[in-house]
Amino acid sequence: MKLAVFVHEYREPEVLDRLKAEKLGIILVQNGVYHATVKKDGQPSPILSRNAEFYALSEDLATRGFSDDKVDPKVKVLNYDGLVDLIFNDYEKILWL
Amino acid sequence: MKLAVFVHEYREPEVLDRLKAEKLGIILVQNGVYHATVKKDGQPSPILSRNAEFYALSEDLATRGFSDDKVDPKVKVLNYDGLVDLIFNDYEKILWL
Amino acid sequence: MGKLTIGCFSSLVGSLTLDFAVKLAEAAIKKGHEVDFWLSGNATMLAKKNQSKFRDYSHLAETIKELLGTGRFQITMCEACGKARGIQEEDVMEGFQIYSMDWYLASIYNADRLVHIGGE
Amino acid sequence: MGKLTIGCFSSLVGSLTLDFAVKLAEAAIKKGHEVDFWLSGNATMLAKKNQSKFRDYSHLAETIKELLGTGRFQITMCEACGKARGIQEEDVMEGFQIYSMDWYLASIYNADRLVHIGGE
Amino acid sequence: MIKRYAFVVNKLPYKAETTRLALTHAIASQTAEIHLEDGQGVEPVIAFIGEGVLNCLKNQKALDIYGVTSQEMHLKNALLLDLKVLVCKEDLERFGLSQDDIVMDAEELGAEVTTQVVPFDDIMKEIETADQVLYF
Amino acid sequence: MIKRYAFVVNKLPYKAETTRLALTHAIASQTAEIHLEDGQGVEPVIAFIGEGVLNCLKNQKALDIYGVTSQEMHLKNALLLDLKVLVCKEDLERFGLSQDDIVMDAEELGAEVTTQVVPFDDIMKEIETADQVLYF
Repeated sequence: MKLAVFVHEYREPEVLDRLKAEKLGIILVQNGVYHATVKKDGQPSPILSRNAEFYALSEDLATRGFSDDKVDPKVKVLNYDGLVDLIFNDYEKILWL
Repeated sequence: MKLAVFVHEYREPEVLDRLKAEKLGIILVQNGVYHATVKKDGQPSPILSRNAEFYALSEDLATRGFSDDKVDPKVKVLNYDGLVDLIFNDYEKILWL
Repeated sequence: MGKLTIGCFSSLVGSLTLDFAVKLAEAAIKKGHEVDFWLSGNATMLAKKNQSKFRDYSHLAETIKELLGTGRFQITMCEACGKARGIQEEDVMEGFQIYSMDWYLASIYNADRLVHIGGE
Repeated sequence: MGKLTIGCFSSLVGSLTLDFAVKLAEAAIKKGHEVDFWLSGNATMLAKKNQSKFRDYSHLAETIKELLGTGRFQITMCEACGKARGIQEEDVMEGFQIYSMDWYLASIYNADRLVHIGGE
Repeated sequence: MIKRYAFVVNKLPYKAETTRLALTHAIASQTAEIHLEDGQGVEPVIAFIGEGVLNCLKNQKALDIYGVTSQEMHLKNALLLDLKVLVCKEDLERFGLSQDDIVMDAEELGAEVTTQVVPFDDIMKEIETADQVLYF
Repeated sequence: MIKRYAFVVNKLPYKAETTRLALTHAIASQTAEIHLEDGQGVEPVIAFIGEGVLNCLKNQKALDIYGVTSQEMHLKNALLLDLKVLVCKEDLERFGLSQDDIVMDAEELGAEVTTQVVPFDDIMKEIETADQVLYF
């Protein structure tokens, strides 16, 4: 299963420990984009150490004051347009966690 | 300052570590009542080890399926009626965390 | 007897937060206190008239009506928050007041206790 | 080209979740896809007509109108969720459909992709 | 063709109405056919995981107190309609709960199916094989 | 008599509108007098703590993208109206942020006061001494 999950909060959903997928995408939107941009106590968000593809929504980054160069290099930045393609082409199932 | 805080979620508000009060009351309402009733991995909620007075709203306990005897002995059970008295008589400031 | 001001902000109708706030108001009124109730953000939905009563959804209109009948209860909707949601003057239940945010700040001025539910 | 169904549940108007869902729909429509949009819980507020446009509140009515104009966009409000909030038939913006929850389940049946926003 | 939808409930009850809507939508699968073509249908499976298992506790007094149908009542309704209801075993154990604490049947209403307490792996399989997944 | 209200913002912006309403309500203190008696007035202090400090970042494009006023704009408005704005020093540091990253002034609008970065203890003192506390 190619599974993409939306993370919309600046808190790691516990269920991520348990979801199994052949390909897992983590899409950071809304307050989820802080995972890609903010270090807490000097540490990047633990979510970024997971075995997954990471994406962050550029519109939600910009809304909160982050330019793309503030984004962790593990994370691919895409806009709504790119998000539609990602959903249709790269993943089969999508969960909003 | 006599400070009462409402905890309405089954998650400990970080700010509790920092609030200083001569008298601190923690009022468990809504999903906050799980702190008073549920053990996770065999452990009572860490919130109950704080130095504070604890209260839980009986109506919210009953709504979720808990009778009063399921409540941790540290926690005083009160109803809406008792809550009004508590607010007016025992505390000066009230925060909904 | 004292005055309690309750502010409900960005609350979910459909959550039990508005229910909590209304039940708290009810208990305070029964004890002889006076209650001011401020609706901001999504809590303004409480002001919408013609809410159907179904068992799967909470329904507070009748309780509010009773509380208004005591003469010791005022309920006010934030004008901008309501209008932004399409809750215009003609959409509002009888007995609700409509004011700007400063009404809430003024109500707090002489409130003995404030329960401010600033979001969830 | 495919069909995307978006379900928005118990979403906050006033949060940017409905805005997210509408922008996603807009981007999909621009690419030639077809979009079904289901409003349940508090998201039904999006259906309320006469929402005033203020800069301090998000305003989606005009975008929805444009999307409806493409003929590849359907938007449906959960009947019970709306009525419980006082959003009766006469309160609903033009172009919105009103159905029971089974409409959503049927829409999903042949959707190529589902973005179900089940709460926050 | 019958398509299978997995309704996965991970959130706590009552604070928001989202877990209630999970059950009412799952139950609405019974009438989805009116919008579908002949031979098409929908079969739901409801799975409670994480804190979501606390939706299944017995003796919920939501109707008496707040005037809203309890999750317990919705759950019994689902069983009455022969819906498949799964509860995660590991999560029940994590909260120190047993089958005695949760709604396992709706015999008093005449329901024939019962709640099934299963390992998370079984629920993961449902998520993988379902035609659509609705996560609450 | 002027009463002091502490508006304490602990939540992240945009997800819900609660932190926006904190600022618009604080600003509304300017007109509270119309509902009060002669000599009565309200003086707000706005304090950002915890994740709430992320409301204060510069370059927020909320208006361009989502058509809603940014928290940055509300903050500048507050400074323009001489409101006291405090940001918790420890929390800024915790997120690796400095004064360069946040809205410290609204000089371009003609504001004379600036944001003050202060230790949490100072904010706690405001909470203790304020006549009313509004926690968002």
